[in-house]
Amino acid sequence: MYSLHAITHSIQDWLSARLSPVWVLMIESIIVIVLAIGLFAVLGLILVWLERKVAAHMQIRLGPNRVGPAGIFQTSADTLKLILKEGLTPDGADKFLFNFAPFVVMIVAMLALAPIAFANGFQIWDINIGVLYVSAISSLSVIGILIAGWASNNKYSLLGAMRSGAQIVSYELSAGLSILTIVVLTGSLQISDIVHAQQNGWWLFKGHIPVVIAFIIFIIAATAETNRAPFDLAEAESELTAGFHTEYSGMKFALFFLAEYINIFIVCAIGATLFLGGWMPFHIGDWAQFNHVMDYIPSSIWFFGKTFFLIFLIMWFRWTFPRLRVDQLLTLEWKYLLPISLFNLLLVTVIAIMNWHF
Amino acid sequence: MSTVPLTHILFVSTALFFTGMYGLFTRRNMITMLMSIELILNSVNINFVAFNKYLFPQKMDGIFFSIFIVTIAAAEAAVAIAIIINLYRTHKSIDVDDATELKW
Amino acid sequence: MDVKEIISEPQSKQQETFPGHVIPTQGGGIITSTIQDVINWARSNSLWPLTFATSCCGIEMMSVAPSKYDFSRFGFEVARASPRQADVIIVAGTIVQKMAPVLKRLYDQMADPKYVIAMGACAISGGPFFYNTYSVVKGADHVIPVDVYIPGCPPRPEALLHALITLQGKIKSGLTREQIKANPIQL
Amino acid sequence: MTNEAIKEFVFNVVPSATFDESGEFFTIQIDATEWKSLATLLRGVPYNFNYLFCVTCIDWKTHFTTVYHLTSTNHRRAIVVKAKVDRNDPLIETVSDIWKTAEFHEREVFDLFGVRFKNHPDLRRLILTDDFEGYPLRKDFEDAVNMIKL
Amino acid sequence: MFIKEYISEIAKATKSLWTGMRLTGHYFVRPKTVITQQYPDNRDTLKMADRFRGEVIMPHDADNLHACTGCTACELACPNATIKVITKFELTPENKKKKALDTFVYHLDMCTLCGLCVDACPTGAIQMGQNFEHSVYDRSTLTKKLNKPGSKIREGVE
Amino acid sequence: MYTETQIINNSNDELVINVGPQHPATHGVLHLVITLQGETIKKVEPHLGYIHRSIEKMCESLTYRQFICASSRMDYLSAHINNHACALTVEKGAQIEVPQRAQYIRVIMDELTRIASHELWWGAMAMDLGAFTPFFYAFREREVITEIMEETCGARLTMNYMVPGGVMTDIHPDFQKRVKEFIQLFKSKIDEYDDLVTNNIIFQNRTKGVGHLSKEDAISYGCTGAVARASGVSCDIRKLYPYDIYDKVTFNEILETAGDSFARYMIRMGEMRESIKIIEQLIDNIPEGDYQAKTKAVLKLPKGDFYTRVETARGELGVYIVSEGAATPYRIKFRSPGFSNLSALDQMARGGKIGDLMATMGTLDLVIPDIDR
Amino acid sequence: MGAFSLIVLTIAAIAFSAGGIMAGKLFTKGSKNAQKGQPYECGIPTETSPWHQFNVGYYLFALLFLIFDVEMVFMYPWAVVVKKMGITALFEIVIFIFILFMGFLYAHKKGALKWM
Amino acid sequence: MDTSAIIFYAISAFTLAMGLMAVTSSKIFRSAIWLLLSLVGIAALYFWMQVEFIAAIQIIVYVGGIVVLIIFSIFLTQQAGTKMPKALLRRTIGSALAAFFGLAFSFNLINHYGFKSTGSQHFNASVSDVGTQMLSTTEHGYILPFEVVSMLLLSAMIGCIVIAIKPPQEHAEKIGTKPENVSSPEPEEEKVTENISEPLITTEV
Ligand code: SF4
Ligand code: SF4
Ligand code: SF4
Repeated sequence: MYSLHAITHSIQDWLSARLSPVWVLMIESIIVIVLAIGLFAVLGLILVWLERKVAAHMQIRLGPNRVGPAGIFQTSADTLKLILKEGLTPDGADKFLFNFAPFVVMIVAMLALAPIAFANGFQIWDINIGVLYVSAISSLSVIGILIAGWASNNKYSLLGAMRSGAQIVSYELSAGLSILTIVVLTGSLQISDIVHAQQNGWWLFKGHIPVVIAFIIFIIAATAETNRAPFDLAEAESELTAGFHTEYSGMKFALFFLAEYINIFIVCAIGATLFLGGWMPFHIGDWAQFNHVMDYIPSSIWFFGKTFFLIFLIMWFRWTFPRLRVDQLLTLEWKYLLPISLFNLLLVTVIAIMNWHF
Repeated sequence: MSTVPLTHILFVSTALFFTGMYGLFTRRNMITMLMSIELILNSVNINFVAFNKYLFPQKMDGIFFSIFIVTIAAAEAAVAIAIIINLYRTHKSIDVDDATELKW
Repeated sequence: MDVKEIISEPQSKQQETFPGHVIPTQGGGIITSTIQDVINWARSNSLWPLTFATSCCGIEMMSVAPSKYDFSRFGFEVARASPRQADVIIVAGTIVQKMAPVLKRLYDQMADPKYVIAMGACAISGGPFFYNTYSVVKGADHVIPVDVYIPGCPPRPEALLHALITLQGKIKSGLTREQIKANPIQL
Repeated sequence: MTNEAIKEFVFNVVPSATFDESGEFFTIQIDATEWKSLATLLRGVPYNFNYLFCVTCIDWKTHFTTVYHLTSTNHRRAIVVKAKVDRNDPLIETVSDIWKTAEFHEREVFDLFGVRFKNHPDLRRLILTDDFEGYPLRKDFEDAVNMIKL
Repeated sequence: MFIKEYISEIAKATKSLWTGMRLTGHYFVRPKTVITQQYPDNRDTLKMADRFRGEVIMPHDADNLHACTGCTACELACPNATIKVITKFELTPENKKKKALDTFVYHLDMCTLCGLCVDACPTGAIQMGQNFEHSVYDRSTLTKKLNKPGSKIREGVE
Repeated sequence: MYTETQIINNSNDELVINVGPQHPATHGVLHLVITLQGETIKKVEPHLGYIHRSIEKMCESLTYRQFICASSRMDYLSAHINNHACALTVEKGAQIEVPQRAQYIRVIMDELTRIASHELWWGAMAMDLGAFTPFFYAFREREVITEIMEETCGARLTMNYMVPGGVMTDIHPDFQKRVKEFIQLFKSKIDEYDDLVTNNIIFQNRTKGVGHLSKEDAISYGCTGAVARASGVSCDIRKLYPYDIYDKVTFNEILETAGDSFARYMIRMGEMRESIKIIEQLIDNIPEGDYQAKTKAVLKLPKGDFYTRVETARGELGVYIVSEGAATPYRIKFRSPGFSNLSALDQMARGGKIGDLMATMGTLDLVIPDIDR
Repeated sequence: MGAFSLIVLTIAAIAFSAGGIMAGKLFTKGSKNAQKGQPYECGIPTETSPWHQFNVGYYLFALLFLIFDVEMVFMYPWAVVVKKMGITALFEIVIFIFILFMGFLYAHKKGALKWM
Repeated sequence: MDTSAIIFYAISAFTLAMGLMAVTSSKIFRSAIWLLLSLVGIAALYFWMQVEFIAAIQIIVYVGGIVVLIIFSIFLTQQAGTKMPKALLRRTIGSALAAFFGLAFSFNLINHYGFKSTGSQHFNASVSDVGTQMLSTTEHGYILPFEVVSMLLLSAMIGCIVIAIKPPQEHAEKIGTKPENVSSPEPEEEKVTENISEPLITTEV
């Protein structure tokens, strides 16, 4: 079996054999920085392109196809253009905060990458409070939006920021509660533990209907937390022109744009890890032969496959549904999702305690 | 981390505490005063965790205390902000000086 | 100075020192053509329009978006509502006196580089409303500089696509309006 | 309800009114000062002209005529009221309190013709810019700069 | 009962959402339903409807002859004076002065493509052309002279 | 320069924001000044004139043939119906008898236009509410209509097909076949619309009970078209004052009583189906004959005034011509449906949220050049 | 890599963002005009400052969120051990949730969850 | 002085600086942002001390909750862009002196006491330990506070709602209600509306 695990370890061994620990750390840091930035760039390009293609095909059209084969360089051109576009700061804005906000969203998106297991053993930091850490970090993303909305000195921005503030904090609750269902089942917050607990089947299949409900709630909450349609009130185009980033242009805008997609990736990665077993191949109980065949597919492909499947789901939502109104959005959370997920959590607890799951 | 003595952590928390104190004294705006109080509570939290970690590593009471302090801080902030906003609605001001002068 | 001189002079001088094709930039600096080519490639292939439509031509502009014509093939589909993020403003429809300052403001508020397409007879010259009207601006180029003109009332969607390709050609050539006027580029 | 009945009905209130039955609609011609009282009556029982579907004005170079097209959703009969307005001091009473749609239509007439409507709640320019000079739909309107004559 | 209502509400909502998703999903997995015509690539096969009004043209035959008598009927019919017919007096073989077309100025930038001029022309000298690719960088090039240089009126056209 | 937009905030928890003239939801250049308290709308004040093209003044100098051309630029989505109204007025004045064939063609064209217009409305309204895909599905069918139009009339949007006395050219030989094909296509697709939008729970929640307009208000504000019919006011000119051959076809006037955005939505959806019915009745029965009556080269209307009402896709359009006997009208007034419908916007939007305003605006189906003229 | 990775990732994010913005600054010179710095409000000059009091009914949700957020904080340690501790833990949390749910119902009844 | 110490001092300096700016900044929104950064710095301190659980709580509750709430209340109550009035100089100096002397005194005290431990012992506060102790009903269990906390939260919630919800009638008058139907003033109005509701007849055209 081949995995990235071996590669990372061999690099580590190779370095430690030659250099002092400080240097090893330094070089490793640089590797991580380069990888993280690369991942960001590649993910941004691919996800945006994917979204445009998915949208196009749902809308019976072709989507970008003139820049490069099937338009794959379209997003590169867009990025390059955005970088080369003037990034202006309005006169009336709070200049420091205006320029600070994109950094905040970027840092938040980047920090949330830390505990994600991209493949077997390929993880930046297997933090012992893994999922708690991710939900903590993602609760920070609202700050960037609030700062951006406020600092722009624009009414649309401010309204958009306030909307998304209320929205993101509300949906954090049901997202957290559906994460908790899996924590209850596994008894650990650590990502690696959660993945290993699904060795004989993914929680989505092992955990009966309550886990499916939790999964659905998680997807809804993830869509809402990332400000995606049908919950994209923060940038509701037909109401608030471009919402909180109305005044942003050029690279600063691109950073918001990118961070949105990275956040989608992160929540979907977490969703895939919790409910679909992360990099864990598709295993059925102790049916060893089948499991063995599945193991031949590299774990990273499993991980990205599942994540992209969830991302596709979220895109599918976006291109199908109308936008909710702010109060409906909050009603959905407080009247439906929150009570259901609380109740659901108790159900899962009973299942877990009784060991009724497979 | 062995090179950082406990006292240094305590220095930090104390400094933070008095920063909060200073804010509490100088600010006349209720929201900023609330912010100062949060700073003070935080400095206490640091102390709890640090003492627990350095002096009583086999126990966890410091951790628990800080959890409960966070809880209380949250409850306090929620109620305080509800009061502030309500006060603002009636008086159009959240200045403590105004609030004390007016009967409400 | 004559526009032709602007084009010809630095070229002849610099050609000896730089191996590549040399174009003077706006700020006065000089960038070798390869970087400039890449930049122009990116800019020309990622023209995000502002959702700006005043009247009938706007409907034909909308018709370019849907499936049959699908301007997303060119990467134009990221229509932005905010001028800060838009690259090209398609003046689709009549501009009247009351709208002119708004159009000017929108154009001013766009971040550089920015391009303008005047779509339809109205935006070019006032078109059907040229004579005997007291409120129509006789051409958007009285208000803002225009890069590409598409006649028609309204131009068909293909014509708008053609205009966008024309605009791409202009951006790729890297020439300014005056330069093109002086020696028209061939597509 | 016949033209005669309406004639009599109107005649009782506005003795100076003249009538014209040659056109498509039955037309009442009155003077500007009588319009408000007539309008109130037409809106009330028995005719209940509750739907004012067109308000406009014509510049006859010597005077203005404001034209009101009325109909009723009950008996589906349209009548036209033409009120003569002085051209030098165009003033007529508003009917926006009777038909709410008149508010916008009257603003438009004010904007384009300069007819002022007394007691109108919000008589401002609706379409043109506030600093526009003149009233463009008047026949003597001149705008040398923008108006290219063919 | 409250709970029952609550649940049935959720079920109904979910069903309606699923119906919508099924529809978009349906189109997503069927690339055949894509109806996009790829404009610049399909230029060769692109055929406009024959009544399509793209611009006003004045057909000239092989001998560089047109049918315009310079009667200015088109100019009068045009609602916004897009056409300017400049006439001159020519000497006919019989040495009579005859009005003839000198320049047929056509402002494509102003034309509303209404077709009234074509309707009005007594000799059918002008037609609506199907070309629509008129985009230019410079507005002044849109003012066109429709009669070709050196062209003459066809014999027998009155 | 714009003193009218100088807004003074008097109470300090009110916020005044401008929506438009450049705003994706105003479908053009409508400028709304909205006074908000929180996100609740306290007042909506429309400012018009950002596309006021002085058509009425211009028409005073155009002949009766030419001015029809300008009228299709007003409500360009119902260009045919606008032209139809103008042609009818001129015919009424000049007493031209329109051949049967032309009348049939006109009505078919009108109904096709109505479907096309409603399709665009449907897509754009869904877009206002944040759903993008309906827009593309709507245009898929609309493009078919546009193609049919182009084949016969020579243009896609501003056709200028109707002339006093009939229609400009005869229908294209393929016309009937293609229209029938379209009817088949459309019937299968309109159910998709229901799946995608009408039955969608989010959509229903966003439109039901939003932007309510009572029957009395609808009449008093002079609302027409779907807006009035949604409040229970029967006002379909095609039924009440039939013109051309509308009295020979059977169709229902769709009425709802709720008066909210959803009712307006349902009216338009129903109207599309009714239009299909009308076309089905007519398409096979177009009589042979002239498509245009013989008219004089220079049309002149007798002295007097002429008023015609037709039902466009947006409501009642009135064309009022005052003639002094010359070849050009003395005064023309277009009574546009959108103008009156817009005046009721304040009444509808008050007390709602910004999101509700979008639903209300969307279902009002405004075409701004129609309002500004 | 442990907690050190957080610092590394922060640096990466800053480098990425700053790099992009700097590159843009390097290659593009924007033109200046009087309108550019004005806030965009659909093409109409903004009259009042948006930094104005907002009266939006959202804050009540933020208040409630804070309470539930704290509740969630307590539920994480519980969730980790509930499987081990069995029925007692379930019992304890049921009481805990029940008490809070009372508050939730109260809020619902008072109309606090309706948007003002 | 090793890497970890450097990091500690950096974090502390950052936290203190941000805290100081939070209490001195004259723009209230910025002040909130500085507070936020200061709190993030404290969370970083917890990470440094390897009590990740507390760090996460710190971020979730303080940064994601309290600061967001503070920002909301700033939006709601403040002309947030304007500068706050400067505090009286007398008071500023007085507070600064008081704080300074307090600080000096405490420093002295801490220095004097001189805690012995340097944290060499292993300290592990894993979440499961926290959970076990929190839920245990034994002597060292925190089950009672745990349940009491729910009461506290309940009362806080009820308190908030009671304070924040305005009486309904006041509320109705503040938020824009539908205007009264502007009806025509004439007395026949009632009859007219009756007429409207009659079946619509289409005669006499
Ligand atoms: S050019 Fe024609 S279609 Fe375009 S806006 Fe003007 S009148 Fe309308
Ligand atoms: S084109 Fe026809 S109408 Fe025009 S001048 Fe020539 S002959 Fe006359
Ligand atoms: S098509 Fe119409 S606008 Fe164009 S030249 Fe002919 S008459 Fe004039």
